Amino acid sequence: MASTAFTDTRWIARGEERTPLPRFLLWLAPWAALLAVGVYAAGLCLYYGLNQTNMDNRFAFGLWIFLDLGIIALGAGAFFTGFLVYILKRTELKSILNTAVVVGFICYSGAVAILMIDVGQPLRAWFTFWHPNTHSMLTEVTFCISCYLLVLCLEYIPILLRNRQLRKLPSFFVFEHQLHKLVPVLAAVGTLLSFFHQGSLGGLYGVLRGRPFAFRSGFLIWPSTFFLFILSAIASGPSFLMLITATVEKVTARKLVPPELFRRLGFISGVLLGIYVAAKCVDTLIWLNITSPSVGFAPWQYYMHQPFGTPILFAEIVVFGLIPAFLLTFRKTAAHRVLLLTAAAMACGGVLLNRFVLTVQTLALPTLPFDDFLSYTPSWQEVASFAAVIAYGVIVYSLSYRYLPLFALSKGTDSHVSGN
Amino acid sequence: MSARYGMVIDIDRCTGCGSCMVACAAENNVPTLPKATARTGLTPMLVRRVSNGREGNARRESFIPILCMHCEHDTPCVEVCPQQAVEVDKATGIVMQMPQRCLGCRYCMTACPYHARYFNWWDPAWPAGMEKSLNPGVSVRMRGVVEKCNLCHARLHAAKERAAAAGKKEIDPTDYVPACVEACPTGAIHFGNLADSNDPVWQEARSPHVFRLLARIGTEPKVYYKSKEPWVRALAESNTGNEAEAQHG
Amino acid sequence: MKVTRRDLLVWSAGAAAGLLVTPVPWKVLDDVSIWSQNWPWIPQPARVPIEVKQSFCTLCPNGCGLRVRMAAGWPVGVAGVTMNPITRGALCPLAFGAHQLNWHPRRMRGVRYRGGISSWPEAHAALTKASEEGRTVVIDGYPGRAASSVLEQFALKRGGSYRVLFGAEARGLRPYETWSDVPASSLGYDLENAKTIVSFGAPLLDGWGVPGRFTRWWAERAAGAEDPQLRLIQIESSLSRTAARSWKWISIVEGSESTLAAGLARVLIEQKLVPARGPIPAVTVSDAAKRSGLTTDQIQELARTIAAERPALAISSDENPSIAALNIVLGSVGVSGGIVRRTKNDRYPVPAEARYPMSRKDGETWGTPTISGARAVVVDASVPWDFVPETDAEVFRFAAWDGGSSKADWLLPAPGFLEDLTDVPSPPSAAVESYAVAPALTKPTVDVRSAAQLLVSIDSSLTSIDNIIHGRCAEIFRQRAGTLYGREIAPVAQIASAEKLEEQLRNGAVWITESAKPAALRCELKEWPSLAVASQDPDWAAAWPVAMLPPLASKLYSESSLREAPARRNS
Amino acid sequence: MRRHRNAIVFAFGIAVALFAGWFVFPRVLYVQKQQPLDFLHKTHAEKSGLTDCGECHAIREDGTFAGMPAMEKCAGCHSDRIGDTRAEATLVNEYVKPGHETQWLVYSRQPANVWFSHAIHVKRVGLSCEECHANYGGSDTVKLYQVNRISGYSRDIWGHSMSRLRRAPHEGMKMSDCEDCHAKRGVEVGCLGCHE
Repeated sequence: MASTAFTDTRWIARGEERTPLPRFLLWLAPWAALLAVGVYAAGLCLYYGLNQTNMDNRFAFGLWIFLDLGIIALGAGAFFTGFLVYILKRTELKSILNTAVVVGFICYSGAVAILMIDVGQPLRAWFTFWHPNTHSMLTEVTFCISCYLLVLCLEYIPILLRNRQLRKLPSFFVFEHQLHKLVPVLAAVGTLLSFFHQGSLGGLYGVLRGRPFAFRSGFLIWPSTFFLFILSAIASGPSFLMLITATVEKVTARKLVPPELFRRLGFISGVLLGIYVAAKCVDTLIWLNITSPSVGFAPWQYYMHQPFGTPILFAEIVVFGLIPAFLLTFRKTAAHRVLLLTAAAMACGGVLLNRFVLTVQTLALPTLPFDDFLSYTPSWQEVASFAAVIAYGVIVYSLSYRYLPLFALSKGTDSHVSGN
Repeated sequence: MSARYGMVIDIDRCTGCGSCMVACAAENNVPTLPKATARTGLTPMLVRRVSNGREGNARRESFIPILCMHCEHDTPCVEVCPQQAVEVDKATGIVMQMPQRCLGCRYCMTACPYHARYFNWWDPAWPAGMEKSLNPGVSVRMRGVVEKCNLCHARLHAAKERAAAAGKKEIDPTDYVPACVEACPTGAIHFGNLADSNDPVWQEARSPHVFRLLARIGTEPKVYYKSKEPWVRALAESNTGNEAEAQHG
Repeated sequence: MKVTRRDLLVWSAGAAAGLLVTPVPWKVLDDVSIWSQNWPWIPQPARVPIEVKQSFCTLCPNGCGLRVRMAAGWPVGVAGVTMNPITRGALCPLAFGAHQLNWHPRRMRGVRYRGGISSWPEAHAALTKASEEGRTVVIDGYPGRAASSVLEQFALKRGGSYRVLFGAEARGLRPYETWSDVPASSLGYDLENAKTIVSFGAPLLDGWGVPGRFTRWWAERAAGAEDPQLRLIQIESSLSRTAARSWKWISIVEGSESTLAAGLARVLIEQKLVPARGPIPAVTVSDAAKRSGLTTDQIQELARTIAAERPALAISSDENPSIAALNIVLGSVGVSGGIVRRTKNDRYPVPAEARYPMSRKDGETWGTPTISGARAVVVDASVPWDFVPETDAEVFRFAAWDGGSSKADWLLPAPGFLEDLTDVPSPPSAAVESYAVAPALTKPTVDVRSAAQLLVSIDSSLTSIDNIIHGRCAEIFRQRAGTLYGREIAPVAQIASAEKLEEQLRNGAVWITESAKPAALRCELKEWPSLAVASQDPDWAAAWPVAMLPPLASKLYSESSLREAPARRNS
Repeated sequence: MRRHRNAIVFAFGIAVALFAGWFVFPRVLYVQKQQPLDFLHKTHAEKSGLTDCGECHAIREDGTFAGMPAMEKCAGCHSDRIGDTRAEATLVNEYVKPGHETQWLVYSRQPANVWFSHAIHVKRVGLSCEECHANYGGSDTVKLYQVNRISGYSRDIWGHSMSRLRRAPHEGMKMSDCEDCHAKRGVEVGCLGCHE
């Protein structure tokens, strides 16, 4: 009896080897502690209000919005992989699909949780659904993210139900089986929703007429950032999946996916990143030469405040854009695992940098001629809540990896994924 | 029927005394507690100090009262609010902020180039007993919502009600004057109906030396400024702030 | 039949599904949102009708007319009175939040004796005993009121003395008192008729004199104009708010005002820019230049500018004989647009028992006066909190707000804003005589007595404030001069009875005399006065005798960089 | 039985939820409160001829609505006991003689953030009181006052019907009710037209 108390082998998929439970718990402990601190910090923010943060009237958006934009961009791998597998029938990517869903679920649920702390009146957040302002990008974001999170839940449930113990329940088994038939539909719905909210998140800033640094002209009601965000998200998504998988392989010291899958992901990421960089260059040129001067803002003034000088633009486009795009696309560099992963990390970094610039620099720059350039440092509550999302992600992923057949396909033990 | 309320503020007359700020806060039940900073306070009316950037005797300074500009066209905050807590009132042109609808996402604050929107970072509070001094016409906002100048809407309510009681359809224009306008000791703030060509403010908005802040963004603010001093106009129209060393206000 | 875990799960699923078609989730969602809009811990204003009443602000000696919005007997809003010819509807920024002062956390809530809790009967007994045992000195910060009269009567009856502490505007008039024998309290600045005003650091646009008077005048005549009808020249070391908005700002070395004034006088006389009057200062232009940091050319240019448009009136920020002497050189004393005598009486035009000003003893400074040989010192609430006399006597300090540590033995809670009846004599800087009565509009939030009330209760032979006001109203009626600005404007001569006049005055009307006769002031100055001056209080709110700023004012000043809230008065 | 066991248990769950949601929940959500006095509108209309609502619920000169009449108004007739009911004794002994105001529980009390002008609706537009308040002025019973535990609102704001589907035309004073009437009459007011 005592020996079974400290083991969980009957929950672990047959034929899988996992580290002993105590060691696993030891691995979880620091993350759980971090999560607890974060939950406490979030509780402070909910109980006492947002005075617990260092945001202010000028810096009304802070670390959290950056985090939301960042992890939602990185979580784009989930819908994009589904899109590639089910719509474009790139079946070679199937083995990464489950990981993609879990990562997507983590990113989106984390983002929604942070959003709920970030708003001043979470109890009234549902008003957006009841009294929506259809012109607002944020309405679009809220609707799409909520719906897509629901889709991700539905996609996650079948994976969850494939747990060894849960499978024993016949009704769950049937449920899972039925749900599985839905997965391609879900993937299609998810793709549609994701295209919209990734775009709307970009539009969020692109429509800000009053912030010439962020404001972009565009196509119909959508500013150019709408399309750039979609592009950059789907470009970095596969890279992020690659990074996650590589990290898991490193930590578990196992080969989980065939190496050619990495090159495949890298190639997709690289090509899309290349397209993104090209589009971003065109957009930047139009913005600097037409959009911004037309409202009386000379381009150079955006870059006169340190540390937001032109190097940051250079870094965004060249260092974290063009270079990883080349490294990921070319067969020679992509064949080199370290180079490939470095490039993937740079691609993800580039997207994060882009989101950072759009959220933070936009607010830091003056708009009125007698404004100051402002800086802001997040409070510990903000940082802790931020860290809690990461801890939450690690915990959910670790649990999923341990108890669910995330990479089962590579071993050929699963027959449900393609829905037959 | 449809009015377009707006202001012309004579910057040359502003001595930066802050009467408008205090009167505005008192009228609108801005809490006295807790103490905030220049970046977290509630100042629907905020007088900012600007200079021509020179030193010594050549230095000139002016004061620019900043409040909600009540943008008429493409109003940045109205477009972005996800749940219709902001709207441009059809009958008055006032950009209305509804704290009870607001969920506190602060998107409108990032959208407003004038920084005229303020977030209630704290629960509103007063020292014991001071709640008796609250203006009965204005409800107190809760923590976690955005607020801004609603052009002393309680005064418009009272004027409407007085008009209705007297059997009149339209309010008496002299009956509706926002607190800041009333408080200004130099009479620098002129308030009126910009849609009425008989209104002195209509005339004034078309007089020389009048300008609007960030006019080129195209939001058609209904708050106009006036200054005979060329450096003030140059500063306001520069958009860059490089010609003048700006002072944060 | 055994209930299994599975049954429970299925049942719960059914219940959850069923609950969705009941009001429970939706109504709770709605109600919780409504709750968040009406949090019970957030105070909301009372649902009561608003009444508008008139009174006067008595927080400083400028006595601005107030239109007070009242709800349920409490003031809920303050605005100016447009009918008031002195303020013309303007107020200082502090007035707009003054109605919240009565609940200020630092409101004096009870009688305190040497740090311990005491009571009114004990204070009454102690003052009675002390005033019987020896001399009683009474210090007043707002002379000319009916209450001042009570304070003086008491002091004189007990063989003590009555002393007055003046504000900066009145102190600036003291040199003329010395040279003309007309009391400073009868003098005023005829700003309205001046064409050039040379301010030596006086915060003319920032809380100097009656707030509405000069700022309105300046806004109409000067603001923003290239060649204004009123030229405001600000001579000040830093770019104050007045300097920022002045026609010309002359930046000088701090403390060189009196030397510069003498230098300017020298240029005016030597270059014959003005007819020769008064003595020639010993200071040369180069002395003045060296001291002030200006060039001799600049000083000469400045002198020419000042002399170009006259009357030109020099105003000091405090008592400064050299600047007063400059006015004599400029011919700006006893003329329209200069320093004028607002009343021909050296006493209050209506029966005023108080003889003031009290003379300052030689060597005594305003910051730390010494009072020796007294048994008790009564300090009225109108005296600024930081005015602390150096004395062995038992000090009875009245105040509505606690300004921090105090050396007074007794701290006695005085009525706060609009909490007691008082009258409003002419403001210290006014060019014309005025009189008004400020009715109490609200009941005190704590158990308070004013100094005059306590003294009347000790000595019942003193005339009460109410009776003095009654007498003063009757006297104004008897003289049949001046105009009453109430609901309508009426010359006193047209008012039917003294009762009618008094009734109007007690409901917020203000009485104003005809403009002053300037010729009634003649100053004789043999030699240029000393250049030494009393140290100046750089605090812009120094004229504010109240220990506390209104909560909204101090809060808003700290939330904007508009102006620093004075640290020691920060609540 | 065994075959349908799941379905039965599921249906049982639904039934319990429905019962709890529709019958128990309203009783838990609302607290009943007693009015301080048993005031009967009908009696007053009949005996004293007070038929115009505005006699007691007046609109003041500045247009504000006085709401409940002050005790002074009651004392006009009830300076001494008129009848011998308990309520009459309470009125005279506890309110009229000591000069205390009655703390009526107002069925149609809107929260602090609502600005409603009786002057505009009654004087300018000419709506009758019954339009919103039903014929409460003719009632001969004291209506039960119920307060929502969560929101603190009177139940009459939501209306008596929990579903809000089959409620009387005058029932309900939620924002949507105001909006419906405004829409019906083509009245367009912004948010701050009715909020403060």
